[in-house]
Amino acid sequence: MKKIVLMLIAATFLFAGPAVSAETIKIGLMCPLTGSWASEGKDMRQIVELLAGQVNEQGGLLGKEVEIVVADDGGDPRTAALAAQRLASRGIVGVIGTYGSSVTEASQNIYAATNTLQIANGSTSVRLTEKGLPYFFRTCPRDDEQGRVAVKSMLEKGYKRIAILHDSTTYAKGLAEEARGLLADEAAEIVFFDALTPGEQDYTTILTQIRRDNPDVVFFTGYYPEAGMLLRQKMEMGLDVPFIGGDANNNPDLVKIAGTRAAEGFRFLSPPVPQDLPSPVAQDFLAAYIEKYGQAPGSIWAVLAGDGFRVLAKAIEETNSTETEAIADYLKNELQAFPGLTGMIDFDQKGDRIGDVYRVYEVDADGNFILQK
Amino acid sequence: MSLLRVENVVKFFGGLMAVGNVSFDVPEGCVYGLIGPNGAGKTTVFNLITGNYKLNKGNIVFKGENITGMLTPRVVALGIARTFQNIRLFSNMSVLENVLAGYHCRMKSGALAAMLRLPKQRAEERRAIGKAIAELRFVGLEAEAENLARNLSYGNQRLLEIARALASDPALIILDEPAGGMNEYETTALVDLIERIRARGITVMLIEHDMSLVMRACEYIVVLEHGKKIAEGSPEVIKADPKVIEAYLGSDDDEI
Amino acid sequence: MSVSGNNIRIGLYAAVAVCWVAAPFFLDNYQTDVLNNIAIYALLGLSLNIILGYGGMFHMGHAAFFAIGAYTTAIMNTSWGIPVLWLLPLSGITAGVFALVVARPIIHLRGDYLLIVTIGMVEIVRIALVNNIFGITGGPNGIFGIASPQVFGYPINGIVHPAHYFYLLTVFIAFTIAVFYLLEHSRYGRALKYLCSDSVAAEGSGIDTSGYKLSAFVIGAFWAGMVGNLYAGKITFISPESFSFWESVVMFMIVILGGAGSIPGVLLGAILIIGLPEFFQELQQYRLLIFGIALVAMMIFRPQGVLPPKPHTYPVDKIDEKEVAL
Amino acid sequence: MEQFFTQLTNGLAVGGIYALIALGYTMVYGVLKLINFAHGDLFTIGAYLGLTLLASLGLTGNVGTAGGIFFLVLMVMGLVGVIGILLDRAAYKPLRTSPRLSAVVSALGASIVFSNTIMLVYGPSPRVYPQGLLPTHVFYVFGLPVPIMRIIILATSLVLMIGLYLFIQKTRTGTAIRAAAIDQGAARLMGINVDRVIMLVFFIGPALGGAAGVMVGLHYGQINFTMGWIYGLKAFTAAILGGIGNIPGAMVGGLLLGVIESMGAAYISNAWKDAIAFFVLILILIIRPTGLLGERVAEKI
Repeated sequence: MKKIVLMLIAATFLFAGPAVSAETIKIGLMCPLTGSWASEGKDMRQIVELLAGQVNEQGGLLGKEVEIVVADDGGDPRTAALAAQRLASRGIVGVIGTYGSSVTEASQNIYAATNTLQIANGSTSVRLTEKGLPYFFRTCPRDDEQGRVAVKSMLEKGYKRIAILHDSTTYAKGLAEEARGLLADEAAEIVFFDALTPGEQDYTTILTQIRRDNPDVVFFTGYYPEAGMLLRQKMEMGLDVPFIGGDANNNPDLVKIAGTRAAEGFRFLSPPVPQDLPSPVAQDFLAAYIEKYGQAPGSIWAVLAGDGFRVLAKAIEETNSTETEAIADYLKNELQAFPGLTGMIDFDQKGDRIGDVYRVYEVDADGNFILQK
Repeated sequence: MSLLRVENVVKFFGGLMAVGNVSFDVPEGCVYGLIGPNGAGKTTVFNLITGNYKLNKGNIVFKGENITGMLTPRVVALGIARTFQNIRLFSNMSVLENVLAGYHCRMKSGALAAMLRLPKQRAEERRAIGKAIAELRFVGLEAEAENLARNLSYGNQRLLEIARALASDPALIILDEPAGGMNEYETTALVDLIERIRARGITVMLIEHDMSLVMRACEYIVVLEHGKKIAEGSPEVIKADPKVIEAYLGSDDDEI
Repeated sequence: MSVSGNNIRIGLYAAVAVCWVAAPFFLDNYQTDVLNNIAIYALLGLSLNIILGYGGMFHMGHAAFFAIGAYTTAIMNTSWGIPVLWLLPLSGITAGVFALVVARPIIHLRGDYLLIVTIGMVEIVRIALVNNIFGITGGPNGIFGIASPQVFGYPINGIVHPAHYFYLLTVFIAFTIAVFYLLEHSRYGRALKYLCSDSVAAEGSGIDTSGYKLSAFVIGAFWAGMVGNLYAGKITFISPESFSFWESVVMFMIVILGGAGSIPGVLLGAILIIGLPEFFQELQQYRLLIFGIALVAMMIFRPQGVLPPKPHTYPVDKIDEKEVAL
Repeated sequence: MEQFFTQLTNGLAVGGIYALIALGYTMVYGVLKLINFAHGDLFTIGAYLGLTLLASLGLTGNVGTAGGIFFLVLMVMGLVGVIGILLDRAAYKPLRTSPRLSAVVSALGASIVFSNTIMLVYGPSPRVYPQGLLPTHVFYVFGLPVPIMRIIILATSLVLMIGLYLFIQKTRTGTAIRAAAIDQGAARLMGINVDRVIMLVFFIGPALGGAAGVMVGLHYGQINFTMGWIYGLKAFTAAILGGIGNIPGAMVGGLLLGVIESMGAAYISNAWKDAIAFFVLILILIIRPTGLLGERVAEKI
């Protein structure tokens, strides 16, 4: 037993020390490798490592090799806070990530306190950039913009009776409330507003209620696994109401879960996927990714992490510096119309991405996501 | 005046009547025996007195106070202590700690006093340990104080239960088959112990199958059969009572 | 255990304590923050140990009390600007009162039934927080912008200087260990152990078992509420996700793995359960797998917990012959 | 009214699955008094194994849909049963004489191992069963739509429950299991091979969980590596609600939990659904401390 105690003490001191090496440029990647969002984290890591590999093949950054330091945030705030402390003490230039607004929020304070640059990829909650943190950026758009696009798109279709369904997560409830707020001033009625419990299999209870309230459209702000189940069970129940989803539905697995027949006609909002961008950057990336991993990336959020890496690399090159201050300044003031994997990238003074990023997608009869013009 | 009065007590288990309309008085300062064949309801009567079971009808009066339906800890605090037919010790705790359990209800310090280690609490702890050692000495287990209860011999475990019961300074101690599992030598010592308990002014009630012990130790005996009282009186009277003899002959595993 | 064995044990504890106190000087912020997490969970484990370890009650909902303490602090601090450390007792009291109300009707449930009811309790609390009960919990967003605590006007910022927070937590741990040690070796602690060992015999010895069970719940909850206060002050941002059922499971594992009813055991349990997954960070997606295997292996290796409680010895020889009286 | 009956059938459908998982839970508990927190993950393993077998063996093509599914379920039950026995050997058997809660922690460790192994083997993304295997016919009972799959799931749960009940009550082996459940020491003295009984129980319980996994996969289509935790907790709740260790109790508890959930969601709030279910559970346990069908054992003093 004493041995165990001693081993533990030794182990405590053996955590890999903050070895700051001059040989490489370290970039942190904080992503969920375990827990419910492990699939997002896996894609994020694959994309960022692919891009880092490409940079290194071309001689690295500032003549040094790029090294990606990965920390698992487990998809929960407490683990994320530790992951952030871990990365912040590893001599990194900046950190990419992460997925999930509340997870990002738990890490924000730590990066701010340690003057670490953070480029989040899947954290769309409005308030993250409203705190005035100087070194926080995100490549994803914000929920208020998404809410605007969603409401506009529903009104354009002439829907009057609207059901809003979320899943009680920070992101989904935030988006649902954005949409509800925007709809309050419009000639439409919210006939249903409630939350499902994510992670379950059977949503017939909630669909039965939706049928009773007879909406023209259901706006589901949650994630794709639940959306897939909802679409499938909706069809099985013979409930014929169109669904529109938030940006967390942009994942090909949605169609697999729902089945093509049930998914057909489902519309969702999302930043454009690389497949839909004619730019050579996007096409080259797609080709390289498919060559290395055998399939297109599953999640747009992981691609946005790739964009986070690319703007960071660009900024390091352009400023010839690894100083947080200089890089942040460059990203806010000088970076213009950077050709990203998801379209042009510009940042405003808050660190938010500028421009109409959101597009409307619709699932066609073959299960493909078709960009709506 | 009687210390304990049991009046017309009835107890059902499901549809089965375990105790039917039993009454008796236990005078102060005596050794009082409760006997009867297996399944006669003796232990049930004990459990009713100590509040382990709720009775269906009747009254139990102790020191002039009606204790019917009172919760066990309050009954103990009023001065009735007991031992168990199947020994129930805190087996992973020391012998001393087992005895301290009995003195628990005579102590006052709560959680806060302990956390703050108030002088009063410390003094009380010392007093409690002193009391526990004294009780162990009384039953002859002082040398075992630091042992774990489960490491004691069967007979010593019975003695430890008695010490634990005595530590609560009872007016009435209820012993449920105290000689169970004891050898002849230990049984003789037990009779002596019971006498010394009574000499302390504590009334003793006991259930026992060992008739020689009952006849030696008890001054007054109540006999139960099928939950009903069939006889009571001094050992001589009981020995001569034909109903008692029949009850015991009727069942084949007990002797008188 | 012999006297020399005792001395070795005390020496070992002292050595570990010295290492613990000195550790931040040799560690970076991340490593210190791992220790802070261990400290928080050690405190939670110690508070759960009162209920689960001494009292033997199957309680798998301790995160509910932790959450109530943290939210009390967060709400009072962000709404009225009351300094975090002033809210320490209030956070404990809120959690304690909640425990008193909730535990009273369920306290008589046995074993597994109590287990599922406490699981239900922590889930109900989490769902209430998510649904922004009374409009004060911030829903799924939680509450952010909680101030760092101040000691004599000196701010203790758990994010910028994990080492500062480390010493705040260490002081609280030392206090907790001392107080709980005294509690364990008192009439009160014994009563809990009696009812854990054999509740019928405890009742028969005059111990009001349901009263003690209830008060154990209240004390454990009070302490967990205070830890919630320290947690909120450390992380400055709380959301319902931090208080899920899984957090209760983690606390439960700390107590049982370390050794139910043993203060050193619980402390070691916190080091193992919270420290090991961090130690396996390099293994990335394999880390929880390895952790799970380690957990099973440790239970098989030491079924009673890694450091089960030692029987307490009483100062029998220090009792004067005069005091030995019937 | 139509709404009410539709929600009732919704609840019964979910409850049927809870009941099936709860049967395995309660079976293991009955004999070993062990809360097998890894049971939910055995259910997940069943779902994933079912998918693998379905894809690799082309069962439904060779022997027709109904026969194929029947064989699939049998094979998965066998495999998960064996995994159950191995789990017992590795994680529980060494803890037989230890405090009960030690085994609970070991079970939690096993649960972590299982779910993370599934994640590493099958990847973290949800997986999907092939569609169109199952009949989608919908019956109309008094004008209310009742999909045939719901009837099949309920019927399967019921048949397995009755079968298990008869097996336990009427066969020699069942008697041995009951004896071991009451007193292992005494059962051993009566010449019952308790180790064999435990092995059998650890085969049947997980096998039932595995069967539930395949049924969930077939019916709902989507499976993921974390689903066992939620289902396991629900099944544990159901088993307690009915009185843990009691086979009809698991069935009643499962169905009732499903109905409580759907009624609570429908008539009070979806967002509060689980809280309502737990609240009702707590109320029931306050009134009946050993669950609905659990026996109150008066302690002999």
